[in-house]
Amino acid sequence: MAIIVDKSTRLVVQNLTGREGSFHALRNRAYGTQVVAGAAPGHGGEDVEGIPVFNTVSEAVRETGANTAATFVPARFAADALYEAIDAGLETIVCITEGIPVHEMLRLYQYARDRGVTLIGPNCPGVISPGKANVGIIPAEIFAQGSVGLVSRSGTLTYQIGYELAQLGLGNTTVIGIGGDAVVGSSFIDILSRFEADPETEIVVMVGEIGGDEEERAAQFVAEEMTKPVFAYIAGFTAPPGKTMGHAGAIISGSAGTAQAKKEALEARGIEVGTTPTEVAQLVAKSV
Amino acid sequence: MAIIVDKSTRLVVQNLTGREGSFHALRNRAYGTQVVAGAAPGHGGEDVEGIPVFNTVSEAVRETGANTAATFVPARFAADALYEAIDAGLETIVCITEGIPVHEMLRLYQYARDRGVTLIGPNCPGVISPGKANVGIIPAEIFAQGSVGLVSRSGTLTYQIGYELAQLGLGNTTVIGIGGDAVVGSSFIDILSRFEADPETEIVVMVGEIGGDEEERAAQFVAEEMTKPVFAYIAGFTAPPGKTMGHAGAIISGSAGTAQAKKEALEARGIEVGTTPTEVAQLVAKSV
Amino acid sequence: MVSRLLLGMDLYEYQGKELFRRHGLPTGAGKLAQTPAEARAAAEELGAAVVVKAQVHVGGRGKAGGVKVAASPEEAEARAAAILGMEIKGHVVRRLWIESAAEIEREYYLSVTLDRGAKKPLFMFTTEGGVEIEQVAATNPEALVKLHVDPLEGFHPWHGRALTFGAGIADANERRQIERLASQLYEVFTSCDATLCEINPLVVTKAGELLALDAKVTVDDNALFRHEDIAAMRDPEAAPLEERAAREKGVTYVKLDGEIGVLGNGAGLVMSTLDLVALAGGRPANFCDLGGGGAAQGVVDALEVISADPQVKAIVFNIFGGITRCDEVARGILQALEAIAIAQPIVVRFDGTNAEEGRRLLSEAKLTNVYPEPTMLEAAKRAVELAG
Amino acid sequence: MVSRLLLGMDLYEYQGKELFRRHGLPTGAGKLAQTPAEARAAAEELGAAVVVKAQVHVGGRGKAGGVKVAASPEEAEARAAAILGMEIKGHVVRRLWIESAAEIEREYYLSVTLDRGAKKPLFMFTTEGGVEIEQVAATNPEALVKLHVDPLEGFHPWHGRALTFGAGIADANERRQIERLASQLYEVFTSCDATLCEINPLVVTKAGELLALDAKVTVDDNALFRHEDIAAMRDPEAAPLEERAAREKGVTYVKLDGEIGVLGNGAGLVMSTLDLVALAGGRPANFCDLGGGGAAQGVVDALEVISADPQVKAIVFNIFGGITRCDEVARGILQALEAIAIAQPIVVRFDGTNAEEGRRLLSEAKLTNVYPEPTMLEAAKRAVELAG
Repeated sequence: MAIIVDKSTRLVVQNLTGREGSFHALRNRAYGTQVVAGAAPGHGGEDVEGIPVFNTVSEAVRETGANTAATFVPARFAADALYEAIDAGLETIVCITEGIPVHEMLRLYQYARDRGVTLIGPNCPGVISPGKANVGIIPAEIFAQGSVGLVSRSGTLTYQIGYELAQLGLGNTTVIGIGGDAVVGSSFIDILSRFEADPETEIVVMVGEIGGDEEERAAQFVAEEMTKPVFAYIAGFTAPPGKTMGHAGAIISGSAGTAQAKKEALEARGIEVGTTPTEVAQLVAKSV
Repeated sequence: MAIIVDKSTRLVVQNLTGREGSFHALRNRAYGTQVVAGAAPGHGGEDVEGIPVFNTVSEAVRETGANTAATFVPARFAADALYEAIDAGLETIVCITEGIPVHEMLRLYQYARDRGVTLIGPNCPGVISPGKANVGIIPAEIFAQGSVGLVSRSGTLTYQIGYELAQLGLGNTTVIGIGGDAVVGSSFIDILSRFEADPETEIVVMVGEIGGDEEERAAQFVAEEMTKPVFAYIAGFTAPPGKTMGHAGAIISGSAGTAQAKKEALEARGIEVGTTPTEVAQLVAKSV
Repeated sequence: MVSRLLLGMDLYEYQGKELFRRHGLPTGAGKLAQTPAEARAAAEELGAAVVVKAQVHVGGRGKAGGVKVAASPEEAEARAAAILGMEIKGHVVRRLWIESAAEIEREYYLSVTLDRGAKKPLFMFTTEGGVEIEQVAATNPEALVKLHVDPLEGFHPWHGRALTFGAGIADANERRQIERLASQLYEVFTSCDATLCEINPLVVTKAGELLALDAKVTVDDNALFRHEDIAAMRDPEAAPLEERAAREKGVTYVKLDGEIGVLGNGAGLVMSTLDLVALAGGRPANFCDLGGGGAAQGVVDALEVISADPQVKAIVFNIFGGITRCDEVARGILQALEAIAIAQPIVVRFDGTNAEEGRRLLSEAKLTNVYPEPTMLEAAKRAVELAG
Repeated sequence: MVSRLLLGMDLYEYQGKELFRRHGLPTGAGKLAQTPAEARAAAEELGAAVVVKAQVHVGGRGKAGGVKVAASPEEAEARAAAILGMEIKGHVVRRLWIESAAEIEREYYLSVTLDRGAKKPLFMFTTEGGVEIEQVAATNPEALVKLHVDPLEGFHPWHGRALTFGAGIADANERRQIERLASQLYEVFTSCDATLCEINPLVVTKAGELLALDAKVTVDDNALFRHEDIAAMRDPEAAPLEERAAREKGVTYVKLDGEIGVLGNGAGLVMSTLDLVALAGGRPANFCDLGGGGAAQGVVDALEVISADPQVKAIVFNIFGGITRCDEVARGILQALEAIAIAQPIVVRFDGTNAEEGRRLLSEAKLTNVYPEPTMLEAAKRAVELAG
């Protein structure tokens, strides 16, 4: 058993008949994930290399006992697909799609929360529990099985850090890309609390970046609620301030949203922050 | 301690400065209810016989620690007042207002549920826990303290049955008018489960009427989940079928919604149904 | 508390279709006619064959002969003459909808209504149209797609797909039309504060176009304040004469078919009183709720309506005073007896707020046709006796 | 993943006001001018005194001299001549908004924005207008009313009251205006997919009328597909030249002020690469994310943009192959080197999918200015060295 996805995951892939959907569904299946169904309106009755396709998610759930969705639906249709997945009664939805309007996500976030559905993403690489299941587009070969939980707002940076850990002989319980958008279904805190409760996870690495105040909130959560050691890496110290949300942004979050502010918030709560991806992996290795 | 309202109730009356609001707020206070505040936009700073009035419910909560609202706001402004009360963080809202559009109630029902707020009504007489608190328009003098829980979709019929019980020397833990509208905040089942958990309630009387299938659902709940004896009265055996909701209505509920169908559903689950208000009181008296 | 008995305002087919059209739903071209001549003119204007359809607030008009095809304006006029004035389940036909005849390939059923149990809007859709929907539900439930919509989040494209795929619609073009139509129907449902929007049959024409061939819309009375246009659609002549008189006076009154007039305060108590009248062997003549206020004038108005019913042989008042004060009701009775000649005996049961004072007022007035009784059951029995 | 850095499309004041007006918000009469002559004509048409306002996507234009009152058309022309071409925080003024001058009694602040932490729209309102809102938040937080709106249920009248009563607005007429205005602002916010709608100052005129004197609106880039009208408001000239070139080629590129060109796949990895360049003592010249696909043509386009920057002395590729295949990136580099003359040395770090194959392709091409490195830190160091 691992968090979010594991051997009990029964996956339905939304837009399985699309190029991305079929490519990754087959990779996920090849890894050992139980990919039980696809959903694609108008493609019911077809199959993708033996994976049956249904017109609706509900039908896929009814016919195959799917409990988790991976969403590869194009941005302008993705919100609808997510509502469909939530209403179909899935426990977990991993949304890979990039470019969903943030107002759609505001409503979806609330809608999924109110129904107790775990939504990961959107604009995320997915979730892998090495040796158990891989849902999404994460290249599985990078990650080994182990006791380090890894949660990140970034895709390739997650791979980089997983790779650095592997170089040092460290594996992962679960690796979760929560997505880089302003509003995502699961925050650092949501995932950290799952790792805290997961008996197999001994250490957690969180990978943050500029923008928002999720890292600052997570720092407080770690200090107050977690017993397991947490290490962090933050990207974007030299990123341009770029366009932030006017004056209002900083007042809301009470944080400048800069990498420096996040680093300071984490360190003030006793969380070690690596300067480079390599360094954070070394910190973890040292603490084992 | 009693259910819904008791000595710990701190009441804010919405539209306290209105005729109905002030009349009943003062009666509720005279009964011993802690009426700590009123809310009425534009009347902040006033008081009604010593009860301070605030412009917003939030302010009333902040300043007086109110945890329960009684809503006497006219129908076309009532939905807004209920959202305000929910968002102000109250635990319990008793809505007396009659005539709120049912589509407003559909949304409010969901909204209150999602936030764990107990909404009683609308179009209800209120809630009284004799000897502890009275919130709403129930004439308190009818009811004595005792061990019978009473829940009803009707106002005056509740008084009638409470009166019959009192004639036989029986009092009540709490009397709840859940309201007669098609969509109300709390159903029979919600209240029955509270009574089941309430150590002071020994017997429950439910008073139903034609329309919907709440009584049928309650019958199943009583049979499957309750240990305490429940007696029922149903009004409307000779009521005209009137305008029901077309053909669609009966199919949805799987019930004709008639008094006869409800009586049969209750009796099939072993719940005794009195033929008259007097008879149901006698059934209770006999079982004590 | 009128809402418990009168769950909404029914619209005629042509009114429902007017709302449908405003939200883009496809309906046939048609015209309203109230005379055979108007029917002829309508048929001329529409051209080709038309259907002459009785406008009534009940189902089953087709079987009753209220819907007829007419191949020519002359035939339309003749059909209209035959249908106007016809009585269908107690409703007299006074309006006709003259509609261009559609070439029907298949008949479906689509509705969205209020599911009281789930507290959510509920869609129902089946390709087994043209029959009674209850029958589909009973004999072939898997052919009936039922789908709830979350009232906060509203209708999404996937709801449409759940309906069409759920019902096994194979043709993609047909699916698209139905999905759009369901979305528009939901818009009618929410934006018009409807409690029912039903299309039976929803037809597929030979050309493959979807068409709402009928429209059954019920609108929440409580929401009419924000829909002046819909409120104006009410046909005052559709209600029985007594109910119209009562409505004008603001009294909640439903005519029944018995001889005991019933008045009380609160819908539940009045319903219970009707039941007790029946238990005592009588038949209630009406449902009449004085409501929470119960001011004297309301009592006078209600008594005027009830006593005018020639079937009524006795009247029973059942008042459990709360907000309603019994003395105020007593004053209303006295005022009514002064103002109008009431032939029927009046049985009065008072309890609760100011019951003593109410009883005293009545007894001091020394009226010969007013009978106090101590309980509601005894009052019902006495009324039945007096009516006997 | 552009959304992480570019949180939306900023509108000019006059564009924001156009959206405001469509939703009924009160704004002053005004006209756009791009030359002094147009400013004069606008002032003539508007009559009386006007304000000449620089249209730029940054705050503080008033202090910078970008907002001036003009009592006459002649003065408006002169003011316009002075302001056009002015540089405000790096933004050159090329548009002016000529607006009738308002008689200001009081200045308030009202905004609705996206609270990322709470995942809800957030209103902020204060009567302490005319100053920087951060200052109010810092020095007088109780004067700042903050209020969340549930995104599913939307704006209700009580939200308006919470704002006005919360801020202590005493005048009932003023309260009503602000409450309506807040409701309309929320409509703009949701219906235009805005992430920020700010009115600073919101003024009360001497006549007691509320007026949005400024408008700052940012719209979610991801939602522009459903707002053609707003997408058309984008001013291509507002972005630096290189970014415009990159945008035309579909490359996510942000110009910075250093000498090391950076390319990578994934926003997080690129940001991390920038940080490593800085740690190695260099300064990044840009942020450039090849995205998830990383097809050869994208690499060519990006290299074209980056190598054209005269500040760039060396370029570093940091690719962690996943969906992106390193061999494909290598092919892009080879194509680019064939097609365009690239003077700068290119340091390449490949890991992940097909990294071996990518490295092999590059080494077989025997290029003199391509330098493979095994880790991202070493790649960053090497690029800084080569730029030195």
